[in-house]
Amino acid sequence: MTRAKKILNDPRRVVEEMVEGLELANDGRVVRVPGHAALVRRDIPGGKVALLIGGGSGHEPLFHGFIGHNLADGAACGQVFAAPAPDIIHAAARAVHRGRGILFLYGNYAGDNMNFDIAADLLGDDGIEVRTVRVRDDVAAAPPERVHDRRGIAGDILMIKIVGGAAAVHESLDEVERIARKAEANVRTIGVAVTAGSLPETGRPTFVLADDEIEVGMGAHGEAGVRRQKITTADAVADQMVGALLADLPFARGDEIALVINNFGATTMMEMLIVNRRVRQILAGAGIGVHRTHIGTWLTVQEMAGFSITFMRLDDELRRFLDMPCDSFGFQRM
Amino acid sequence: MTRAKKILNDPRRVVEEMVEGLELANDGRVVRVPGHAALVRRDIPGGKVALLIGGGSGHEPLFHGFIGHNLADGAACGQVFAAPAPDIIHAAARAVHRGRGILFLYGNYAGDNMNFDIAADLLGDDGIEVRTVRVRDDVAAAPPERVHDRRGIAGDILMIKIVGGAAAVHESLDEVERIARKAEANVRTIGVAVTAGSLPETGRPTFVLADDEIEVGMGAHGEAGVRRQKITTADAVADQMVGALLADLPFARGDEIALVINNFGATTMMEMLIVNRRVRQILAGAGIGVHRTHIGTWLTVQEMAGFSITFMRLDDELRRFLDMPCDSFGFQRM
Amino acid sequence: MKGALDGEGTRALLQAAAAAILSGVDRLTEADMATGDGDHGIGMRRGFEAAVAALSGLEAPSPALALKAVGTAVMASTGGAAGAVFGTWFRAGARPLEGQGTLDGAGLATFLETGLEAVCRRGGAAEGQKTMIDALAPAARAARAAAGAGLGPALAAAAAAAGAGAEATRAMLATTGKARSLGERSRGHIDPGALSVTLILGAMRDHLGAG
Amino acid sequence: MKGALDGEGTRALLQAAAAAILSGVDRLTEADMATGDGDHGIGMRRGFEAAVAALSGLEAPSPALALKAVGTAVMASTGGAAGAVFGTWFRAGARPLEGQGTLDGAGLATFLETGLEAVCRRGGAAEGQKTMIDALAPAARAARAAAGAGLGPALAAAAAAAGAGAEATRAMLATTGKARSLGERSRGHIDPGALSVTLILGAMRDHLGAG
Ligand SMILES: Nc1ncnc2c1ncn2[C@@H]1O[C@H](COP(=O)(O)OP(=O)(O)O)[C@@H](O)[C@H]1O
Ligand SMILES: Nc1ncnc2c1ncn2[C@@H]1O[C@H](COP(=O)(O)OP(=O)(O)O)[C@@H](O)[C@H]1O
Ligand SMILES: [Mg+2]
Ligand SMILES: [Mg+2]
Ligand SMILES: [Mg+2]
Ligand SMILES: [Mg+2]
Repeated sequence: MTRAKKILNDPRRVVEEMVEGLELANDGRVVRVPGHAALVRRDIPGGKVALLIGGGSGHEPLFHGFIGHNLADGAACGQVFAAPAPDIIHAAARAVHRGRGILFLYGNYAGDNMNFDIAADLLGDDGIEVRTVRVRDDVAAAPPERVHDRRGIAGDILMIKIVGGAAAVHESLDEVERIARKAEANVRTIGVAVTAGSLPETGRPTFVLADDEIEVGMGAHGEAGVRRQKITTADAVADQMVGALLADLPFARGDEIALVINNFGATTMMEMLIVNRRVRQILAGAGIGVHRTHIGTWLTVQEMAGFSITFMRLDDELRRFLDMPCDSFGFQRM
Repeated sequence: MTRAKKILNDPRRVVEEMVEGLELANDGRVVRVPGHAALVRRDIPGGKVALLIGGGSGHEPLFHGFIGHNLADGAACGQVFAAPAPDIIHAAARAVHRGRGILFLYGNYAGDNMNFDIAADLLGDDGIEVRTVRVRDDVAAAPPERVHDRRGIAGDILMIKIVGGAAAVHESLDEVERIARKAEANVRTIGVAVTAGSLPETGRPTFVLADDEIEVGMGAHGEAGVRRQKITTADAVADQMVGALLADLPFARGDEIALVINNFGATTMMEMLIVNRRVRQILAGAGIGVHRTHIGTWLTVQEMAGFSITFMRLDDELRRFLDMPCDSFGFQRM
Repeated sequence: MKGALDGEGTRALLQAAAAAILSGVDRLTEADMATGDGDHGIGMRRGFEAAVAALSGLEAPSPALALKAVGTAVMASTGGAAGAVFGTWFRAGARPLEGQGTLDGAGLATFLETGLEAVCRRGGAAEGQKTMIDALAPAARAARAAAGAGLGPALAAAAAAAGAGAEATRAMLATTGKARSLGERSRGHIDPGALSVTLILGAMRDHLGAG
Repeated sequence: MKGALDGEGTRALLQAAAAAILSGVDRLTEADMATGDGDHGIGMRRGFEAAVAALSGLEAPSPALALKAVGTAVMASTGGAAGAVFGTWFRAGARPLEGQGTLDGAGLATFLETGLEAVCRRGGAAEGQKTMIDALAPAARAARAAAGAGLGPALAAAAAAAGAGAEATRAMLATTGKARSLGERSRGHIDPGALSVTLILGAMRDHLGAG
């Protein structure tokens, strides 16, 4: 088996070197927690409710590129596709805490859940209050009645944006948690994979698809989706994906949404724009308005080709936080 | 030969459908020039010096994703890897003109030069003043004494940012042109390709590299670079690329630069961050400061894996325009 | 076969277990590629390399201290589900043995039972969900049943039960972790975490048999 | 062979040229893949499909109008270097023929010479730089030399000279356009634009010979 072709140094040190490179890429706005694969804002205001995010590495710029003004205060970085260990989370949490408690916001995976929960226990021992909101936006992972079995994927992008805004404005952890839960209840994503990504350390693809196959519902680590099928047109793929999203919440005529089309890695922007054309035709037909569109590369699965479509139903409160300016390495808004 | 695996509709209509999808993705801030593959800002202020950019499609989000506040006023979109025809440029130029003349800013390619020049002639007949600045940042394309033979690559990103700012602030075409020429004289880029991209219409890769080969100096359409060599470590590749950049201007101890690491398509952010780590070690050793770092996906070559490194030497004036907030589909700053 | 081990013996036993994980990395990778995200092998390598380092840094450890050192190292260095699960097993399992100078059959059974219970509490999973619990739970039961015969027989029984339990995960449908969403496609493949349990207990048994 | 063509005849001649480009797309793609960015074939297809449409929309065209229609369509629909270059050739080349009812040998020579001059002015390139100029320039000279013998002989001479000129680009080093940066590696491959000139003039010759 041939290794994936990548420009790396030591494949076993990718996360360490990536974190170094990412700290430097922040031009001083973000610093590393000494001794840990964790990054935090340099200028967290006193008395702020802290927002801590994190998860496995390999999805760059998520999560650790989303630290900054009106976004997250810090992030704990795991190894590639592996939740961060409790002591990384614990150290990051202590570094971002400003006396008003911490919201943990991350994707719903067994590994993340357990490691963040262990860290929360440790912080409880330290007398620091922690609340946890898990993003469970992947409609392909489980039916709606088993939402606790759903994975967190590109919904993270809008969640960090909104909760980052809420945590910048509200001084109560209760309020920030309430807003996070509302946003989470209104966000839905579905992905499609075209070709596989690989783990830098093994160089091996995370799954194998035939040349004429795609997988609809693919997760963010190469986990299987709802079905493997023949590749078809952009319009047909968009129809299928949007159909699954609309039916799930369900979204209804008169709703206004935020739309994200997220590149899992190697898909061209041209393909995503062509998909967007169709998505908008369907939404217009369904009487659903789009408040904001984001199309780009945020939650990656290494060099996997594929993309996901995210809808979040908005109300005035969510719209307010979505529209706030923000700044970070991986996500900006004027 | 197998076709590249992409999610498309009609491969011959990719640009048309992409432009439709891109207009929609701008959520009303950008509109299409009726009948043309050209997009312009909806809210161009009266009396503003107009900035028109453009070039072949297939590099999304460049160029046509860089239209917005403090960036370009409009863009003419060619077919994939082909300069836009004169009448597209002409129509876009007429749509952005606000009585103070137009700066054409684009990459230095025979096709772009000729088509934009023909359009400039047509605009001259219309009594509209046009100035032209061609980006020639690719140090791999020709030696410094043949700068007119150099291609424009990721230097475009910083150029549009700076000239967009200048055109928002200055009311004289002379001034905007002067600033553009200064920025252009101070920007240098070098790219490396790891795997090829393909043309959507033919489905064929634009070049062929062996599994263990990379091409240093690769251009933005698969044009050959300075040399084809065995793949090596991220540090060694960074050393080679940064060495070529530093020697070219040359950059000197005490300089301050803007740094861009641009993903040509399918390279992982993790690889670019690891490269950034090394770039910063070298710059620190050379006594060169970094004012701002941008690492992301802006000038793509379809699904080509590879990246480029851009340095722009700054002075107070360039720094001012670089730091201005901006908003567009493909590039934002708070 | 030995009936009990002192602290030094427990350290050696754990070094053998770590060695088995380190030489089983590729098998674990294969298993996780089939049902998960392919990183179980490299994750366990990180954890058990750290465990080896931690073990060799201990001075005159008790069995509980050696077991806890492994758990702490695995918890801190593995990451992912495995780090939490295997770290919890060893750390929680070591706790009731504190103050005991030797690890005997009953001690092993307690270590497995207490660790199992903590793992189930931490991750909310139970037997039958195609996780390492499906190897650990039968191992704990078998160890308790054979506890009176001493550490050697208890380990032999536990290792055999773990192997059978891991084998049985092939037929199961994953309902937790990254394999969950595979649904029917997860059938036919062994759970990588269950395989790790088997490697660990099998290596301990072999070490004791050889020692 | 005919000594001259009226407007209808010129239209048919140009339709034959367009057909040659449309059936040569793959060869042009191959050529541009070897030295450029691989899009010359699909670009010329866009341009000459538009030219066919424009030609069929003309009512009772003069030769100049038919040539200009091709140039305008190619200029508007091809894009890239080829759109500017081939559009300029046909548009500029048509201008001195305005008002003439027929296209004869001298007219062909004028069309080629004037077009060539405009292309050189527009793109700043000259013979020897491995572009379509290396086919067009010898074609123009050959057409002028054979002009007195009528359109047929002039076209035959031009097509032969274009073919030889295109062949000669193999040995050249590209110093302009996307092939430029290939340096030494551009040697050995025919310039795609020069190949297009050959296809166009060759098809015109064959059309006249057959007609
Ligand atoms: N809730 C859980 N309880 C017990 N074991 C679990 C649980 N979730 C996952 N596991 C175990 O973890 C293993 C996967 O570990 P690993 O691949 O290292 O982590 P990740 O799933 O985060 O990639 C599974 O094979 C399973 O045995
Ligand atoms: N300055 C120039 N003068 C004349 N012909 C040129 C010039 N630059 C390029 N060409 C011609 O254009 C051809 C390339 O056309 P095409 O591939 O369609 O455009 P692009 O180079 O923009 O991809 C070259 O083979 C060459 O013959
Ligand atoms: Mg994992
Ligand atoms: Mg081209
Ligand atoms: Mg795994
Ligand atoms: Mg070309």
